[in-house]
Amino acid sequence: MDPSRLPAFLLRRGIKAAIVILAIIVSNFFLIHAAPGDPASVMAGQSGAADERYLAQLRTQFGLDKPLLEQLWIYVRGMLALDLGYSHRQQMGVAALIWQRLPPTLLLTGVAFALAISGGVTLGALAARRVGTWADSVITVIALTFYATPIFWVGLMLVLLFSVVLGWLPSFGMNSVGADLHGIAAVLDVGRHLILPALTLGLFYVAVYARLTRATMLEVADQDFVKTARAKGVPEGRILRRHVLRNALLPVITLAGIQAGQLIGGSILVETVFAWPGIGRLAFEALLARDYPVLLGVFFCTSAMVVIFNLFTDLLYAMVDPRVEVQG
Amino acid sequence: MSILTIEGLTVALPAGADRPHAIEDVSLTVERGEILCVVGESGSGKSITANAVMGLLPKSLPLRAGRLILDGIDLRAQPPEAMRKLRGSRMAMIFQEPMTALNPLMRVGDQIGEALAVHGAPDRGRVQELLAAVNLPDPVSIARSHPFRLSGGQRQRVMIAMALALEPALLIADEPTTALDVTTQMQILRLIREIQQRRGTGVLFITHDFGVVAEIADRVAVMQHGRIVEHGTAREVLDRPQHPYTRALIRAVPGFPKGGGVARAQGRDVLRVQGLEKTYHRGGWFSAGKMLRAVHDADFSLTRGETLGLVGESGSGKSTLARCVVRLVTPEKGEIYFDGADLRPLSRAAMKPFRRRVQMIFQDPYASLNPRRKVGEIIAEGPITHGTPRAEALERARDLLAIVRLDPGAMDRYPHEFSGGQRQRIGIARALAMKPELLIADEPVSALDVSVQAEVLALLAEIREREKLTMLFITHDLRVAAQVCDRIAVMQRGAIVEQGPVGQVFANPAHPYTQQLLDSIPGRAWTPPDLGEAA
Amino acid sequence: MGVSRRGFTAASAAGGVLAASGLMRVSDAIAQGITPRRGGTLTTMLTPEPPILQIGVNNQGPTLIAASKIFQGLVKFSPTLEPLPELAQSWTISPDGKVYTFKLQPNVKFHDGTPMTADDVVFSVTKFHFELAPRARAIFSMIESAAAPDPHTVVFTLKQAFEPFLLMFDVTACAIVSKAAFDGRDYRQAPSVQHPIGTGPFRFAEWQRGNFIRLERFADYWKPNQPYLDAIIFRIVPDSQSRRLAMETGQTVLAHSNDIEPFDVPTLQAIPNLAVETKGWEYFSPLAWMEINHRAAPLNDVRVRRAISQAIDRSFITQRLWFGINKPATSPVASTTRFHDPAVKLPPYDPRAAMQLLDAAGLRPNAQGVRASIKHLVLPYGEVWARLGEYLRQSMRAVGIDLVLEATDAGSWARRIGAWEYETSINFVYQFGDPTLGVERTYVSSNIQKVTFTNTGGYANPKVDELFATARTSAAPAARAAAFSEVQKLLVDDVAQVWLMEMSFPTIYDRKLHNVITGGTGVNASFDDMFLAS
Amino acid sequence: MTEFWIRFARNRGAVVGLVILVLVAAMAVLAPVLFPRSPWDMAGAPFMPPGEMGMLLGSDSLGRDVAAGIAHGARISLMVGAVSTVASLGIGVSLGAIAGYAGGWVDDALMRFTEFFQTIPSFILAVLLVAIFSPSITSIVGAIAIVSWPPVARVVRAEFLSLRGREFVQAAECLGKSRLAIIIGDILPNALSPIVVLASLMVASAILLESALSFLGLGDPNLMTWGFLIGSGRSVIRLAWWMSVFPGVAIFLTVLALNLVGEGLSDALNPRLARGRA
Repeated sequence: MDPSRLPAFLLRRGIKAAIVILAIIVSNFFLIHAAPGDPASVMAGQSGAADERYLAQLRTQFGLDKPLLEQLWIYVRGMLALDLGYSHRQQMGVAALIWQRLPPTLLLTGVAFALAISGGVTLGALAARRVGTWADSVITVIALTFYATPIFWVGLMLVLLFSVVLGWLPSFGMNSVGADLHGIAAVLDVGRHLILPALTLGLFYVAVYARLTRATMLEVADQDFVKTARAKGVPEGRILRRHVLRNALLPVITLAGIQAGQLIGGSILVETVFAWPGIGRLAFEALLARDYPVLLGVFFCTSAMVVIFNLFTDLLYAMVDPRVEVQG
Repeated sequence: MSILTIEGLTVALPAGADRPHAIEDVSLTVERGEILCVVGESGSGKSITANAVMGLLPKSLPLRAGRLILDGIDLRAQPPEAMRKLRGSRMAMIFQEPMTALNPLMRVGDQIGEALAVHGAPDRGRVQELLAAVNLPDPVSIARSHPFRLSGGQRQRVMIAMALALEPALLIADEPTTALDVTTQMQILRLIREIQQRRGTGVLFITHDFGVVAEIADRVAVMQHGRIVEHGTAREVLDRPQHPYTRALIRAVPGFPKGGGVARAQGRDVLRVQGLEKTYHRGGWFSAGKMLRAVHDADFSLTRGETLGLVGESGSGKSTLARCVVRLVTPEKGEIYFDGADLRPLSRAAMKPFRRRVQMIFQDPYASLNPRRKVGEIIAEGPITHGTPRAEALERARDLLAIVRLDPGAMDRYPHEFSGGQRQRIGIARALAMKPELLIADEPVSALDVSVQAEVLALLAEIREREKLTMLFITHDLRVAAQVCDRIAVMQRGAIVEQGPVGQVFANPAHPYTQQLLDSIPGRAWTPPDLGEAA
Repeated sequence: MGVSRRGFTAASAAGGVLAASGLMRVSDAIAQGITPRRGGTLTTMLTPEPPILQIGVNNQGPTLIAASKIFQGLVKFSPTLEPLPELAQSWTISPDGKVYTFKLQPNVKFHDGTPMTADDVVFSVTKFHFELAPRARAIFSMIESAAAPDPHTVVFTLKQAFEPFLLMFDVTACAIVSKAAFDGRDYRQAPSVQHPIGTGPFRFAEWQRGNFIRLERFADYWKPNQPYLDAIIFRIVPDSQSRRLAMETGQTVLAHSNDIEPFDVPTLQAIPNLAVETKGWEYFSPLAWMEINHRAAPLNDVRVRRAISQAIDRSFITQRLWFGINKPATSPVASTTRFHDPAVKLPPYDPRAAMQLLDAAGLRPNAQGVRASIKHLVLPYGEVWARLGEYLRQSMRAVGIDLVLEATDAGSWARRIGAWEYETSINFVYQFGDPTLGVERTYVSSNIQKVTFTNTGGYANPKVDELFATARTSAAPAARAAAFSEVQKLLVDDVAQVWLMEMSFPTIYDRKLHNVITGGTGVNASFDDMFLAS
Repeated sequence: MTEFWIRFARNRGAVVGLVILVLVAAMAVLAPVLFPRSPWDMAGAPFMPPGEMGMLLGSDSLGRDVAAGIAHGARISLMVGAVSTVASLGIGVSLGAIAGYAGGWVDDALMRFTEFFQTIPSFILAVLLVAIFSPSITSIVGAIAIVSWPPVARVVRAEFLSLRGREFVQAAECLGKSRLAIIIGDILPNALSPIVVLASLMVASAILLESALSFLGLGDPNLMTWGFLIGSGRSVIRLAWWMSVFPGVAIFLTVLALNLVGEGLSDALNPRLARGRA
């Protein structure tokens, strides 16, 4: 892509993304309010004692006594000013809540994603290079195994093995609280906690990418330009790297763009199993507590991230594949 | 000494193929500074011969016997790494499809540079030199371009530049011009000829087109079913073919019209197209679109019983024009009078009665038949849609199969069980089933081998005669147009630049573009000998 | 089955007289030859994560557990629910039972350094909790006047005698907050809601949501040399298996309340360095029952309710599902609650009798053996409750009732119970030590409200209403006991609810940890005397 | 058709997959015969290891037969997979077909709509939908269908876009066939192979999705599913490994089989390979 067209492209995409996200906000608003129960009744249910005055107080405080459309208008107006609202249940701004919980999720999904792509592409490339051999079969079987096993179950097995039996890694949490670690020690500490959840979340996608890479590499290997390279005497290894793999990565990038966003949704399970203080659990707990502003905020946030990921992939794709005219 | 000697080469086919060997006992020599054309129809084994030389045969096609000597080196004795070093440096190859033969993600300069680099040759401006040597304008910016920015002809030049990078002794060209337009083809042929003469390279040139053979070959080898059936100098083989297969192939090459020729039929217009315009826009809601004027200034008319040939290169708009007439494409402007009624503004429903009367034959025999339907249904489907009882339509389909000379047993078979020529006959039968008045044939023979092409053209001529059909015949092949059409309309960039009776247009082209097209017909200087009717 | 390592000294005198200080229990430990050690961090858990830590604004279980280290009440309770001094040094009750005079501890400071005075107590009782907490509101509305004659004396005058009044003054019911932090503001949105300020031994330090809450030692705590611990960390671990692993691997040293699923308790109990305790829930005494909506046929027929009750094998539930942590219920009043009448018994488990009752009620089995179909809203509070739903379905099926389970999440459950949109469900309700405080609300017709934890089942019996009213207004414990005995009999006859079990929760801790359960509110204590032996 | 089977049978993995799938289906069909009692029945003592008290795969925390649960669970799990796939195919194929065939603004609008659904992380949306409509088999199947259709729509649209320009479709237009006849009679049959392959994978992921929802406590409490078994067994895995391992294996085998069959179908239906044989 011509770099000079980047600003215009970003603007166009920005406008489009804003429209999609606005639509998501509005429809989510109605969807969430369609859920039975409201934050007041949940709080009443949890506090062990309640009366009607208590409920009315809470509803007034939460703004739930206003007509639904007015609530929507208040919310959308806030969103336009980039105000994600306020969680009365937690007495905190939604933005602050999300800001606390987003980095762990990004760290987890980012590492899992990097693992999935690097591991998947490597395995897939190996399998494709040795297609039909035992190595190919082994990789295919491993990939299928990860693909077919429920993610929370994998997590449980990993914990059993590495935390309980071997005692190598912590079984939950993001860091050793209270150990008062600093600098490199703190980073290593988080790293140790990160291994199991990232592996659990990543393994499924390793399988996905391994299979995709293998298939596309085999397909690309059949194409004319590979024959051209061979005819001009390019060594096999170089053909694989420079000609086959690069072209085979295009569909991988496309899929990665779609999945990067979905990974955040998938992290709910992993965050639950590993007590990872991320946004997926925040959403799940907000859903159970009917904490509308938080839930909407998370939806907004994850949708925005999907949009950003898609944009990023499109740009990446355009960088790798010169044929692509990035479409606004 | 010969650059390349092939002796008794035999390549096996996998078990279950229709014959045991892809090629059998093939012996050839290519001398320094000469062009050897290997000619034959698809499946004759000519490409396998070329790939065997390069050592690029897939594992499923093992080399069983024979010797391959390149410039004194016994290729079969070379280990894979040595073969790799020979490829690109001592022998090089260019392929048929310039659109897919280059890595889409690499700049063309880098791809040529890679050919140099893997053989340890420094670049230092050599890439641009090579690009200049194949007559590409502005080598600097071409080198920086990705393949998709280049036209087919430019890409084929890049391929040639890449093949020539290390000045190989042998150049193998596998149908290098088949995918190109006629004017580009001529340029490439001349380029190969020129470079070969300048450098004394030996060229093994594979083609199916006797026109190309006549244009370029020093010597010719004819292949059929994996064997060489005839070889000799170009003059001998072209003018005095001995083997019945060679004779059949040459007989099938369409000749030029002998006389001036006049319009055959006179009567009222069946079709009159006026002021038609079709523009394609690209782009979405927010981006500025691109515009392509596919058709404009393309008025013509067709008289009853007449055949009008619409000729031009790819992208000239001839197919779009034809599709406008059958309303597969909706033009923005103009009138399409069919039998006095303007078809352009008609709704889908209002168009339906006219569908019976105007039918189309498509180019690609593989893509034009629904692979999931039986042949009988494909043919009967049109009449059934228009209310003919099913049994009656199927009965008529059976008759039509006989008319297009296919076995009635074909009714219950699927298209993929038929060869390209047979499929094209099915396509013709499907069009005829509607008893159309106007038949639009869009490059109906361009995907077929030359012998099959001749048969299909003969069939079309016969049917046209019998059913008194009016026909709009679209082709890029001027030889074919000359054989089939009464009048010719030449299209360029969406406009008809010249039209008139065939003889007149061929003999006295009025427009420079027409002249250019005529000049580009390969082997124009060669008139196929009169070999009489087939035995 | 809970193994109590050591007994408690019944140190407290009868209500209304000065009692020994909290130091008693430390000396208790010393008596065992273990000297309290200063230092160390308690790493425990909190499930689920509370939304905020300000008692009053939020009164969920986890909030109370974490905030009871930050805040304190005027009193705390012994295991037998006798009030013991906390912020109140002593108290007296006038003979007519209407005037309560509290003498406050001197030198108590809030975490912001300001002293706690009688004004703060009056504010907390008559303004803060009265405004925010429905439970406090119901009781404190009986206060006619509240006065602070000097900074260390508070006098409450009631409109009428109210015998269980003192039960409303522990930290979970009426934590003392700083007047300065709240007065004149919207209590729910005051800055100190996010950063709670109390008088407890630990002050709020850090909260990484979804990860942990950290409390640190309050240096100016009013008890000298206490607390012993440097800090308390509550880790948020949403998955029960991870919590169990955390205990097994020593990543946490204390688990309580819902942290550990009942079926994991036997395994943990087998680990030598872990102790399991089921005491410490006497004040709350949650009683679980199958919540019956009396408006839905055929549940409006007492024979059907009794049949349901007799079709359930309560010992199966307590043994197989709760592994002996809970006890079968015998009465609407838990055996740990005051005025429990041991003479009252539920009809025994007898499916055959249940079927006869159903026959008598006119519910005959159809071709599939089904007499009636009843919906059951499963309590969405974790695995074991789902199992309970499944068990109930099978038990009911055995007597010909088709119990159709309805799954729901916590939000929907609360709404549907509150809106009476259910036929049966499961509920468990705290009793707060006295039937007037925690039992009456479920059965009196005046409390039929569209709010959870009221009489949502719609049970109404004028006799019951009357007896509860008598017990509420009577100042004499004996008179109250009589009324409550009568009520228990009536409720059991009517099968007002299908009581299932008296609940407790396992407290599991590393044996290094001392003074874990010391009173009737268990882990809701201030932990000022807890220490980690080296 | 026989040719198709020959091509399919050439893929050994696909045949194995098909055999597993047939066995699982047989188990589902025969469940009431094999285990006549309700899978919820407390048939024996709780936490019995496999083989004891006549329970092949052991018993669970309430003494229910795990083997009976797996057999009866197969019915529901396969049904959830199949029904939700059919439903999402219904949505995806119709929208994709309309978008791909009509092109222009219709395509644009429908694709924006699809994008909208793809922008919300699908698992979160599924959880939300199930919670809102309260967990029941209908809401679970519906939620799975709603989050699964966008890829179908995209694939179908892409197929339609490419097939729409094919000459046999143009020929059908020239014959005057109606739009619906062309979409259903000409284009759809040729777009079928990627749809079939996708469908086999969607059944697999629907089974996994249901188990994940069950894991979060959002399953239908009245229906025995594999997800329920794992969800309930997961928490006691160290007490009774058989409770979650066997249903886990059942899911694994079924999903694996579906994948293998999908791959076999993809090979056998691949038009390139098919044409190569002509």
